[in-house]
Amino acid sequence: MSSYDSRLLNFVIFAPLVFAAVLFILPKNEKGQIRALTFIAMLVDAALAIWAYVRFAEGPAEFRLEYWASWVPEIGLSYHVGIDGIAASLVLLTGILGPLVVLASWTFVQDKVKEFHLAILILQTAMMGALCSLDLLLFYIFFEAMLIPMYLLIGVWGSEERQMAAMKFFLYTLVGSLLMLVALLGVYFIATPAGQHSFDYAAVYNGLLGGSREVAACVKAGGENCSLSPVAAALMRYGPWMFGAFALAFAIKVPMWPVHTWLPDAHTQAPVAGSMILAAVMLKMGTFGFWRFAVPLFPAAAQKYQLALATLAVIGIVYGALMCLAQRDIKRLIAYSSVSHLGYCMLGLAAMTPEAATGSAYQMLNHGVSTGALFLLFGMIYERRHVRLLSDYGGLAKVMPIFTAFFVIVTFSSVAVPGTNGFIGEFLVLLGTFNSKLPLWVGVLASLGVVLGAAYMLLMVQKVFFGPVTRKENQQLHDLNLREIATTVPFLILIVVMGLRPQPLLTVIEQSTRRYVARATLGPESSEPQLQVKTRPPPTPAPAPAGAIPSLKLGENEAPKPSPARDRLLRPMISPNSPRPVLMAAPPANAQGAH
Amino acid sequence: MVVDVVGFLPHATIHLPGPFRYLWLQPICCANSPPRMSPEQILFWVFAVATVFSALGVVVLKNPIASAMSLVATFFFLAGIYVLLWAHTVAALQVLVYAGAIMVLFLFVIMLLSINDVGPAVQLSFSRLLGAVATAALLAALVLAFRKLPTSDLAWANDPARLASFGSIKEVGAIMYTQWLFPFEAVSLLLLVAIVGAVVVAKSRI
Amino acid sequence: MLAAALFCIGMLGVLVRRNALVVFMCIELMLNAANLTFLAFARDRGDMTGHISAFFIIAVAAAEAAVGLAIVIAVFRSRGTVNIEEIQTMKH
Amino acid sequence: MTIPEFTMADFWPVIPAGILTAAAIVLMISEVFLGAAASRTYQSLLSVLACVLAGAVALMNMTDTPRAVLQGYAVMDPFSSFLTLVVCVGTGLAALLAAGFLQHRNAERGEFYALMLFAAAGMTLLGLSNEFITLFVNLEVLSVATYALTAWLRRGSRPSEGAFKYFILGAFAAALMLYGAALLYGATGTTHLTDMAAKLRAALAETDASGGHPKQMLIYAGFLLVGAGFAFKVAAVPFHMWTPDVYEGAPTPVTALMSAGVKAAAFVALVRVFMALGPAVDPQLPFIAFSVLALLTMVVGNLLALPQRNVKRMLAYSSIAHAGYLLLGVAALFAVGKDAKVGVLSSTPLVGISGSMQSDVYQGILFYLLGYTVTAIGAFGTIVALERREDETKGNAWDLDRFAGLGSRKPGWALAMTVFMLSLGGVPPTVGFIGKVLLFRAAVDAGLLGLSIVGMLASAAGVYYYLRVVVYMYMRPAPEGALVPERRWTTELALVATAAGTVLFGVLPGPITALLQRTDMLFHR
Repeated sequence: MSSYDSRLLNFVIFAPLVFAAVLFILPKNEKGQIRALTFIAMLVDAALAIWAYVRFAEGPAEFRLEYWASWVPEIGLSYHVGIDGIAASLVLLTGILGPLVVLASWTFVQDKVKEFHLAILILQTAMMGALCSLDLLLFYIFFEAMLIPMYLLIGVWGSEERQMAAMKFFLYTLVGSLLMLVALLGVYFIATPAGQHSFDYAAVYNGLLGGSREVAACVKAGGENCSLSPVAAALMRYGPWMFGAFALAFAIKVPMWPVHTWLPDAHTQAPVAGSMILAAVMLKMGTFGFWRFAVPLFPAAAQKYQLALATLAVIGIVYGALMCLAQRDIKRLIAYSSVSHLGYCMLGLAAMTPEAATGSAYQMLNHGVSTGALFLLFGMIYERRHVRLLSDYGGLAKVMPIFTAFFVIVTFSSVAVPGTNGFIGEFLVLLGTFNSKLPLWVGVLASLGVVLGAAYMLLMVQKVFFGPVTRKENQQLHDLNLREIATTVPFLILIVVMGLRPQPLLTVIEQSTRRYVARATLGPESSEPQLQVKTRPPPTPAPAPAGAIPSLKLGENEAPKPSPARDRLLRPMISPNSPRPVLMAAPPANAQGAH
Repeated sequence: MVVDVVGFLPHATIHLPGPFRYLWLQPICCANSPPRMSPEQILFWVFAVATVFSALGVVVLKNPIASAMSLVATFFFLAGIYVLLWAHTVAALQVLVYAGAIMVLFLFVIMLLSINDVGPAVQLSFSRLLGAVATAALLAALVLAFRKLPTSDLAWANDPARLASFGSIKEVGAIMYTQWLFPFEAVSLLLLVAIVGAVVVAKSRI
Repeated sequence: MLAAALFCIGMLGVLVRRNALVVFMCIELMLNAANLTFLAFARDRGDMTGHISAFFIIAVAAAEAAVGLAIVIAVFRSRGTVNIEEIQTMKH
Repeated sequence: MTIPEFTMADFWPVIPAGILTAAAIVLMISEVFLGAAASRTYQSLLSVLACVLAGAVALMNMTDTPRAVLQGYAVMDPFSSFLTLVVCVGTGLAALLAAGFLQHRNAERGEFYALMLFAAAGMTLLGLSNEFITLFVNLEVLSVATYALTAWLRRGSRPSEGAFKYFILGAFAAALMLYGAALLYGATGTTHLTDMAAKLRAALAETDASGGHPKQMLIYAGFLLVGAGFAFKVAAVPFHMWTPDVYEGAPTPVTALMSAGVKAAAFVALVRVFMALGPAVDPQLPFIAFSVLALLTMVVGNLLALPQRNVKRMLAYSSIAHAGYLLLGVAALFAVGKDAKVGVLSSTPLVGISGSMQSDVYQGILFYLLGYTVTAIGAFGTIVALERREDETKGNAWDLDRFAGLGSRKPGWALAMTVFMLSLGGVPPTVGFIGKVLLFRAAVDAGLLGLSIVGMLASAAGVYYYLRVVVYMYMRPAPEGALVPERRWTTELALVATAAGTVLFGVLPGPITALLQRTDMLFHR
């Protein structure tokens, strides 16, 4: 791996922040310049994200493009980033979405332009950081840091009820994540030996793995009195609670039924850009959190609650769909459709079979693309009319043909018509669910959700676009302009390409899927995904990208000591026969699964 | 426990300052005769009862001036008890500083402000009742705690040299200026701060 | 035990009296109770520490009295009363 | 008579206090030569300089070996040296804030800064006192100075009211503590903390003829009273009633100093006293006491802050809540590895208590104190920047409406205030977050799971009222006729410094944690 590669993710994460710093200096009134600069920043970030994705696809190890730097060695917090298949895909999605978000709000936001774009750029950094973090606390920091700009996006640039919605969003997420913080600290103490406590993902995972096995074996034996190692005993006792805390935090973010109630408000009140980011990327943090943290760290507990998770997911699917049928507000409808769609993602995760997990991951991307596009498109007419009710529209097909065409294509993707990306994701999830050990009714109900989904989306399309033009105001609407078309087309391309040629993406995802399933089930392969902690100090303390890498600067009065924390980490973690700090965790994944 | 320490000990003595320094009272209690009150015991009880009553007077008297006078009385009686406790230096200080300086300050302020208190002296509310109850509970606990204490035999007092120097100005001074240097300096800082603070706060305008 | 009684009388006074000056006097009572305790135990053990402590406490009481009375004067100047009930104007 | 011998090593720990006192005296003397109209900005700067010097000495002291100095009346350990550093930071910033505040009211005098520095000196000395009487005297030094500072603006009715309440309750608390100390002295015959610990154990074990433990009750009563005195000083629920009134009544820079410095010093003294004496008694008792206090303080502090519209009062309640988090840390010090069920007030270590637990707690407490100091002074600084003298009598000087539309009127201030609010709420990337992680990490390590969860939930409630300020600043239009606040460079400098510190220590806590990691923190014998 070249030294460029090892720093690539830093650029991906912090490029928006650097641009934000530049933006900070720009005068307030140069709105054009501000928009252009933000757009360029997002383009650069998108390019970097694509580059990272391409570089990722070449490597064999599980976590690639890793970068490690000591941050607060006293508490075992390090700056450690790296991506696996799913993270790479989500980074790609986030990167591509960035410039589109800026374009989408080009004219929508006229007030406090500078602050708006600052918030978006900071948000981008936080999201990229959360996706790339390989350190639990680092992830938590980025996870929380996402809240502030999003809170401001909703609260300052949203619609009428924005303050309430913003507060609700913030508090819901915060409560969950604070509980997660307690659990995270618990994990940290359980998993890593005293004196060498570390928040590093790999260290924590490796520390817990043995305990998880013992617990699973103990549960299988049905024995109350199995002799357990201290780690296993702690896991036996607190594992379910900790899993619960992690699961709650992520379930709120997903959002799963019944903690979804913040989402419709947040989506309804948020500006277009806010809705797009929220739907496309931020909700994925929840599923991603399950994928990366909640399930692999506590497989025993996850298995215990597998059915409960799946049930909640299915309830979410059906409930979301039913709520959609009852909505009169279009944005609310799209928001509830998110609840439904993310139910599939959660179902896929809970099923713990390779197909379902792959489908779940794919569905995360799909949902990002299709719901993002839906919010974008709706934002366009909202900008023209500033009303959100279904009854305010009707017969738009006659007035805005291009818009209608786009909208319908996106709707197809959303209802999973074969040939679009949505189909592949949902199909895989359902297939995997039927193959899993979950009871049959779960799959059946989930299939029902597909039918309902088609029903509400098509009903909405019918009401909004077809039939006579019912409102006078709607007759004068002009169709999309060039900027709007340019914003939408990438989405359409993604929908079609992901629908017709999913294999490249699936290949990347599947590398992670297999490991996820092995970890979740502690199956025969579960010994394989032993992670190696990257502890090699950064090759040279080369100048970091401006303000980017929080490396530990030793104070002047610091005694010259050979960084004990680093040594501490090094000793136990690197196995003597590993010449390289990052071991490949598995041979290159060969495509397996449904395709 | 004050009562036991002073009153019921077989060879308790009063250790008086100045010319009476070596006036030793005879042991007053014998093992085979019923206990009698020794003079210092009587004195103690007189002072103790007077202290408690005058202290109660501070709390219940309505007129602030009466309260203040009652407080002065308390301080005097306390000084008497201090003497009985062989702490004549502190007793002298008590009279000088408390009764002489602090109380004059109090009276001065009361006169200066010519406070005439109207209305009831004590106005009970829920929180105050709670406070009173807490106080009573604390009193009960403290009484219980003191009751449990063993009576001291004052064995150290058999050493006349120690007894002679105990509580004397010389001894107090010697200890204070050698061992207690740091707190002493801290007190000097405190007094400086208090002077500055009092002047600053009491000025009519900045 | 006398000290305890004295202390509690003082505490009671602080908690129930309305006149600021009297409350202040009650605090002085509490300090004296501490003094008495120190001295009693000092005699008990033949240990001069209690005497020194009492000495310091008297000094502290004097300092406190100076500033405290200054504050009472300030309160009286701005309000015309030293009644605690009437000084409670800030809402909770 | 033995004349004590001191070496320079004895004096290092008190040098910061000496510097502060000397500067205070210089300020008072120089004031004599000034006319009424003379510019007095130099006084603020001189105070800051003194704080910087004292802080630098404290920083040097941190590397020294922990030891008892000055015949055992004081100790020199990184714990107290770090407190000195925190106090110096806090006092320096508060002095900067004071300049603008006092000029605006035409009340700037050298005595104000002198008293501030005296208070700071008292705080540093309190941190290193290792003997009850010394501790008491130093506590009074800082208290008396603070009483006087609180009453500084005697023209208004609020300051004198605040000062009066503060004085009465402060003196009451001191008397409680003192009486407790007297009882403990009665049980052990010494007032030195280090000696007392050993003798306490012996005294507790003493039996009388009937087999009871005669001194047990005396000792527990002493502990109770000392604890209650400290609880008043740190404003723990249910001893918190004075806090909001006093905080509201005091001049805002003084409030800042109180919420940061006084509280920090009291906490350090609390930890020192109870860490020295606690082990002598059953650790279960202090653990339960502090757990209950922490629980009540966290929950009640946050709940009472929720309905406040007065930002200054809200910050007062929030300071109570933060005291609760710190008490959680103190409770963690006494956590015992009992195999209890996971409950709110129990301690169940996850894997077994690690040896480094106590030093983790010390680090957590100290870092939290530093973080809170910087943040709280910044938050009060914003209030200083916004408030106007004319409103004080009307009682709405600190209403939330004052913050409405600040985001567009004064974007810089609004940004700074946002940073402070987020830091108080414990949201990354601010120093409040790191502090919270460190503190709760220690608590979780000690097995205080239930309390940690309650604390986290309480702090989530806290975020609600912190965010409300942000809501007003960014999402409400400025009221009609809102006056543009005056700008004063000293105030703004303090705001910039605190905001930068809040973010910087939040992103790069490394130097401070490294500093804290360095030593075994507390002087033990």
